[in-house]
Amino acid sequence: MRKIEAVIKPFKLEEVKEALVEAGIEGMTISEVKGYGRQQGHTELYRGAEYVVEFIPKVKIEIVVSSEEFATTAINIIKETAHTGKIGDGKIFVSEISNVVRIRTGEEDTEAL
Amino acid sequence: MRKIEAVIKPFKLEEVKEALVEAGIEGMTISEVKGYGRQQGHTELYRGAEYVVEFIPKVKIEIVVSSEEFATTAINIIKETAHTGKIGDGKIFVSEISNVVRIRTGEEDTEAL
Amino acid sequence: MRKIEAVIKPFKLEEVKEALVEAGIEGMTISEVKGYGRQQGHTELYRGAEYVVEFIPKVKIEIVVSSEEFATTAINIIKETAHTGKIGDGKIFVSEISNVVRIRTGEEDTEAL
Amino acid sequence: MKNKFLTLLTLLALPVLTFAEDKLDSGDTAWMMVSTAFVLLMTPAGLALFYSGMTRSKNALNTFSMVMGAFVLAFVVWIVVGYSLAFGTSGTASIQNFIGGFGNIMLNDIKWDALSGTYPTYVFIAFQGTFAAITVAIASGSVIGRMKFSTWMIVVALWGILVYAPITHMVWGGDGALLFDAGALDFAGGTVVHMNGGLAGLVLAILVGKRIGVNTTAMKPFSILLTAVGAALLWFGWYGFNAGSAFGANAVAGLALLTTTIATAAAGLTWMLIEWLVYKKPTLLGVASGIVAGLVAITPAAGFVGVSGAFVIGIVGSVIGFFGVVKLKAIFKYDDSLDAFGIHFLAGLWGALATPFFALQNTDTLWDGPLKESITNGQAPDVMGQFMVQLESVLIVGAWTLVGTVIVYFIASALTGGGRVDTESEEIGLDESIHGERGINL
Amino acid sequence: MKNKFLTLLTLLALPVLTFAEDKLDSGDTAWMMVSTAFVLLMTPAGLALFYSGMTRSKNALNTFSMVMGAFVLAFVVWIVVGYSLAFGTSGTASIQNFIGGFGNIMLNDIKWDALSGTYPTYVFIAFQGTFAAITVAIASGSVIGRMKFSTWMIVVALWGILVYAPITHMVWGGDGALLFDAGALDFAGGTVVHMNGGLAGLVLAILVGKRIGVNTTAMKPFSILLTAVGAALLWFGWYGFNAGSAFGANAVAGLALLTTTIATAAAGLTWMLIEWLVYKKPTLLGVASGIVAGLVAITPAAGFVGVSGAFVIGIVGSVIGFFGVVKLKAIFKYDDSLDAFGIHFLAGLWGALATPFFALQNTDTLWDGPLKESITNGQAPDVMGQFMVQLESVLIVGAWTLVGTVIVYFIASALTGGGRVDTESEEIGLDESIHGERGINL
Amino acid sequence: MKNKFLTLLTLLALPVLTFAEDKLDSGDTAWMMVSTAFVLLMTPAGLALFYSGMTRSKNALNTFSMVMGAFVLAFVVWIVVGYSLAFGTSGTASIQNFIGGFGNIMLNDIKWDALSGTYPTYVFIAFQGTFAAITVAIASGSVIGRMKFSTWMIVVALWGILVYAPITHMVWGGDGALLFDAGALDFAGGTVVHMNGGLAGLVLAILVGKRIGVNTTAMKPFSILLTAVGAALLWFGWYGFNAGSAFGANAVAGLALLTTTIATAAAGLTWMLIEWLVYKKPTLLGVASGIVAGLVAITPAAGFVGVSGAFVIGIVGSVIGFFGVVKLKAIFKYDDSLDAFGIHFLAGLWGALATPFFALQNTDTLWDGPLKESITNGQAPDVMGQFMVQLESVLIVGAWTLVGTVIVYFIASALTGGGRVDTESEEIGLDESIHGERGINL
Ligand SMILES: Nc1ncnc2c1ncn2[C@@H]1O[C@H](COP(=O)(O)OP(=O)(O)O)[C@@H](O)[C@H]1O
Ligand SMILES: Nc1ncnc2c1ncn2[C@@H]1O[C@H](COP(=O)(O)OP(=O)(O)O)[C@@H](O)[C@H]1O
Ligand SMILES: Nc1ncnc2c1ncn2[C@@H]1O[C@H](COP(=O)(O)OP(=O)(O)O)[C@@H](O)[C@H]1O
Repeated sequence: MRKIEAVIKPFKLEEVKEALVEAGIEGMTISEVKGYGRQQGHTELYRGAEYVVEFIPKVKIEIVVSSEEFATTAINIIKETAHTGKIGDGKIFVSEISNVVRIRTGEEDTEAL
Repeated sequence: MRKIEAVIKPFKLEEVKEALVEAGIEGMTISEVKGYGRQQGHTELYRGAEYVVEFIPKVKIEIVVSSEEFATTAINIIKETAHTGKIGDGKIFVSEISNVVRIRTGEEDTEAL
Repeated sequence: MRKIEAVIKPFKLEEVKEALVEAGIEGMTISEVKGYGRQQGHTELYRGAEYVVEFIPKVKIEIVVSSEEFATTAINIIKETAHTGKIGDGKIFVSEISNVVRIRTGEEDTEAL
Repeated sequence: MKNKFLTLLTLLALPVLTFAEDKLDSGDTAWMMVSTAFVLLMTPAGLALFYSGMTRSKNALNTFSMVMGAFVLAFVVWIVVGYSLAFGTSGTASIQNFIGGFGNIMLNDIKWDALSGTYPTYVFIAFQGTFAAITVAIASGSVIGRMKFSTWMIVVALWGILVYAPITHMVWGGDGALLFDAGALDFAGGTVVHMNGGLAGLVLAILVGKRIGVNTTAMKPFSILLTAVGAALLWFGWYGFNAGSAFGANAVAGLALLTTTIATAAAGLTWMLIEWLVYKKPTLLGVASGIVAGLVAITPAAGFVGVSGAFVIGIVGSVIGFFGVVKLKAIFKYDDSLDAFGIHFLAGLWGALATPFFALQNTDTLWDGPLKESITNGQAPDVMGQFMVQLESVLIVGAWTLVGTVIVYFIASALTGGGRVDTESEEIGLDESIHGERGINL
Repeated sequence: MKNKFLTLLTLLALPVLTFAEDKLDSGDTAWMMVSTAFVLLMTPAGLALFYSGMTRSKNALNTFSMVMGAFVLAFVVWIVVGYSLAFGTSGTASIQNFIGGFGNIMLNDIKWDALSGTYPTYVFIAFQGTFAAITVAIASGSVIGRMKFSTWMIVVALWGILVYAPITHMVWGGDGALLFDAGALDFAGGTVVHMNGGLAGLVLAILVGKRIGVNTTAMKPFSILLTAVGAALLWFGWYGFNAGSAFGANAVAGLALLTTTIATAAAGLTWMLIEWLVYKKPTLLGVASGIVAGLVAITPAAGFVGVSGAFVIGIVGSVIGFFGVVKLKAIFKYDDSLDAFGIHFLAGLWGALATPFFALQNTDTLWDGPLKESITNGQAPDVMGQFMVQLESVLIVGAWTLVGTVIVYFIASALTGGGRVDTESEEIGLDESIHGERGINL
Repeated sequence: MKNKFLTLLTLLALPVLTFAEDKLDSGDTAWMMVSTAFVLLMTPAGLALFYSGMTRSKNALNTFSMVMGAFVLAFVVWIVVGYSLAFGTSGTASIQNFIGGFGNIMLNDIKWDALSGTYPTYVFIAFQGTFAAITVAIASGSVIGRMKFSTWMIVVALWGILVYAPITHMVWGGDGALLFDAGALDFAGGTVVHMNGGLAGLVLAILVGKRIGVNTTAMKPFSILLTAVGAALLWFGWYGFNAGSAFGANAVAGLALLTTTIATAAAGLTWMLIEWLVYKKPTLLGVASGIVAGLVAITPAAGFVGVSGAFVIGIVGSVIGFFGVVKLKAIFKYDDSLDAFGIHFLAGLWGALATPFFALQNTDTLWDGPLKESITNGQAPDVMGQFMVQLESVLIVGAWTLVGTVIVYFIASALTGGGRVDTESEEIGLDESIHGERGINL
């Protein structure tokens, strides 16, 4: 099984989620993160002191899928819908998951997804 | 070494943590996340406009353990204590960790846990 | 490719980030987490009731790097800069990443970093 | 109260502008309008913040809604029927003992330019309406986090009629009213408002049951900062409550203003010091709680006592409130969630009983009653006699509140199919399950 | 208003302390200073919180800044030129119809100890200045989240001169002023403030365009708790607004104070009940919105109507506000973001038109106009005649606001290179892009 | 101040109701009670929010506690001994120069119905007590985030006795008091309150040392929205502060009310514009800071100057405050954390020195002093003579504050084993380490 972690721009979340659901991906977990990268942060002011806020609000989506196929689908969808073409669109990381358990039923592996 | 990530209902956190600690698991990292899955979200109202909040607050627990054995213990404990039997109880994901470092001492691998 | 997850004390974030950037690591994602470990939590008061807050605010840094080399650099930097020598300095977890995609360009693998 | 004060005014040689009765005084009118606005602020801003800050974040808006909803409904009920029951006059003596009759329903028969002494009756009505509204709102603090909003709203309406109006009449309703005739001293509502609201809270808390997990899980307050702001706004508004209860901009009002400030400051300090001694940590919630305890304790006494009396009443009121909140609740294990009983009932009770002992012994400030009588007659001040009247008043008010609140709750609960939300709604939080809203969206 | 009220005072047999004209009355002065402070509080605290709580968190500080910035700028403009235009006196009759001339620029010619009836003119000037400032601040609610701050500030300055001052003059400017002469009844600013500000909001909202994603994405309010606190502070301050518009601590003020409280409580309750019926969920935002709708609706009527009139005006005002916010906006699809138009314009309009039907029919409270005239002459009360005057006043004010606001916006927009921020700034949020600040840092 | 004002009243031909001395006026009493409540609100609500919003979230409750704790303790100290030292009368002339003696400890010898001119002395005492309390609370802004709470509380108590009371006596203590006799003009506390509190803040900040990481890490404010609400509440309360310092509802109060509003609005606008020019971003914190700077600057001048004077004092006060906050602090590298010195001291200093130049040159508003004397004697207005008196008063107050605060700090620090928390507590945040609380729990 694969885990897909995508760091995207927050205002794209809704769109990405809908596209994923439409493609049959039924579960995901999201969290608010902050990103550092090529995208320049902005400056904040406090009584004349300007400080650079280099960490930019992002949203991380985690999706665990059962097959390579699903992984490719998910990646493609995210690539398309989260895309604006401007710096800071984010990244997708893929890794291996060795087991999954659904707490409610105790089902394991792909059954649990 | 194994990493166990469990997404559970927030009000179960206390109970799960205590059971884990009792079983000898001494470290964990938690974060607030939002989940999307079979569990229906709720609707919020704003001046007559109803919008569905599909993302439901969850808590993610991350535990890194040194052995398969510990992993099984942890998974079982979470399966039991986080269980309510209702949709949305959450999932447990297991993956491989290749190295661990304790920052304070510089110890590595299972020593660091 | 490697993913380095480091759980550190929040007030060390700035220092760690700067050291990483200086060493040529150009991207990272951070999130606010809470840690449970040997470091004792503190107690909070509410009208005479004292309750122990065992979860301590931490910051998690996630960095995906292309090579073993970079991973070692990153780990060493974090080990040094996040170090205070007191309990609760945090941990570094290393794992494998099988693929990376840059959403903006569609580049994959090490290109995407 | 009103009538009593008028008698007082005409009797005493106060250095106020003397006026023929029934002549509007612009200074008194200004002060009473200000006082009305001040007391209004106490409920939908002061108390609402004080309470919402202390609840868990998932119930913060529900708590606010209970207070704000109570205000708007209770005020409407006050105008429609409450005022008539409380301050109307009933021809039949046995009825007049308890209620003022139905003659002023919807303010029937009261002209827009009618006067209450030196200021418009309409201002008096609005002023008293804000008292009616805050009293029931206080009770909400005991039952947040699990009561149905529908049940609560029905409780508010019925309680204003069956409990608040009769008690107000008995204490402040003028000649023929039970405790008024007995000579009870309650300057601004220690019995009528605080004991009454606080006890109603406890009764409701017991009837509706405890919140799930109340002694086992940490129920972290949403934001003590909001609670502290609420306490500050309460303090501010309380000048209308206490000094406004002098019904004019006069020396008694000035006395009440000073004693209120002294007792409150001393009480805030006291709670802080107790916590420092006991827990090694003085909390902001502690200072805020002490402030409210002091305000409550001085309420029945504000226009009667002097400087040192104010200190004692404030300090002891704070100690008693601390005891109520920290010890009593732990011993009896009721879930008086935000301590309406622990603070309002106990500190109000203390203030009511302490008043005779610290009252300035002069006929200018005292109301009719054993104490004043003894002084007027040149006898030794009958402090104990006055204390017995206070005790009687406390007991009667307590009994009425107890019985009345039980009745009100059972009606309300019956009408809404049980007074408590289901477990799931409670766990999700009432903001979401009842109102479909969230306290904060970052 | 001022002049009208003075005439009134001398004419009527009010149970107030009678005084020779031009003699300072300390009670009236106290009340008018208090009222000024109360109305001040409404803008940078009440309205600012009410509005910021409703915007998305990324725009909360910008919304606050628009309100607070509007206040400071509009008040300065008021002193420099607005007061003169509104309450000065112009020699030429045709000019006096619309503006008061330039004789009191920078308060030229007004001595520090000059009196307006029974209290200092300087207090009258400050009091009216707080009205000028809140009116334009109300309009900001329609355009938050996308207007340039620079454009907004220029709108504020110009609007105070071209729209607010003339309208105020026409309605309250004394003999020779257009609607004043016609006999319009607007006790505290239903037309002058609420219709005016609300309509200006709508016009600006249409001119500046909708927010990105307005009907497709969920725009969650930052914190309804702040909005509710804002509503409570507005309610409090509104006593200065309405009862202060009696220009003294007298029986008319007392009447306004009571009707304001009744209408507001009833309106808050009404909105809650409508939501309960329609959506099964009574929201805190609903109660708060109802409170504001009630306050607005009673504003033009506060010193004229009685108890039952206050109930009807409040309840219907709330229904109309609900309709404006939930239905009208959905039908016409303008982005009146925080419903300045839906609540202030509509409820203000309703109150203005309803006033003649519920006004107490006596010559003591009525201002000159068809209704009073008919009563004075012993004829059948000319309610319809008065209604026509109200209608005229509503139409003229509406037309002036409409045209004036369009002109003002185009000038402001031209001066700042377009009135709207770029898309990226809008998406990031105006707190960051305009002010470089964040609403909350945890 | 009190005495001065009375003299003033009897001398001048004000269009106020004239009254024989020692007769209570209900309008004046109403206004002074309102003013007391207004000034009270400034501390535990206004200043507490203004400050807590600006600190880092980990210290927000501690900051609030320092302000609220300061209020309750300072007020108690005021009643116990402060009032006597400040406004009592000492038989010995050399003592009377500096303090008022111990005759009124615990308000000994002051009857509940005693009058201060036209309103109760008890109201005067409470009013002045709120001044004593806010002054020391202002100083807390310089030392938040690292001072022990125990040290702070001892500082508060001692400072009220050793610094505040004597300074108040010297300036406002009536005949025989040093600066009063010299003829200093300080209408509502530019020297007594703002310079005094601001300088004490700086002294404490230097003695307790800088916060860890003060110039190297970003110290993000918890919530500027709270700060802005605090500024709005301060503005509101300030009407009690300034117009209340006329000690009656009279034309001078009206003047103070108007000048206060003008200076504040102009100052808020000025700060916004400066930021816009300098940083391209006008911040909400900037507007709020400007508002406070304007309020401070006009305080010593409020009842003396006219319209254009108010504009100049407000605008320049804002420029000076901006300079103090942004430049001076950067140059001298002290950690005046929330700019008590930068705003209160500097703007207060400016207002005090500017007063003679803008004062209305008439004997009705002026207090005794070189300026009034010259005018009374028909000479050219002795502006420079008055300026020298102002300078003298500023220097003496400054010196006393400096020395007194150092002494107070060393005593407090010695009693609590050092005035600063340990490094770990500071890093964790004082909310948790001192109070065991958190600002917000989501
Ligand atoms: N090496 C990395 N490891 C972890 N997260 C990264 C890494 N590089 C980038 N990110 C995340 O991706 C986000 C976008 O990256 P950025 O370099 O700003 O632009 P782009 O996605 O266009 O390359 C960052 O804000 C950060 O959250
Ligand atoms: N494929 C998935 N990848 C990542 N997280 C998931 C996935 N499926 C479910 N989750 C997480 O598990 C939570 C519970 O899932 P849900 O389908 O609602 O109920 P259940 O756990 O009973 O199957 C979700 O809210 C989400 O956080
Ligand atoms: N087994 C674990 N799995 C996941 N996170 C852990 C684990 N052990 C520790 N942590 C994280 O590391 C942090 C520091 O650990 P702790 O035991 O307190 O001190 P130290 O880092 O000095 O060993 C914890 O707060 C927690 O967030």
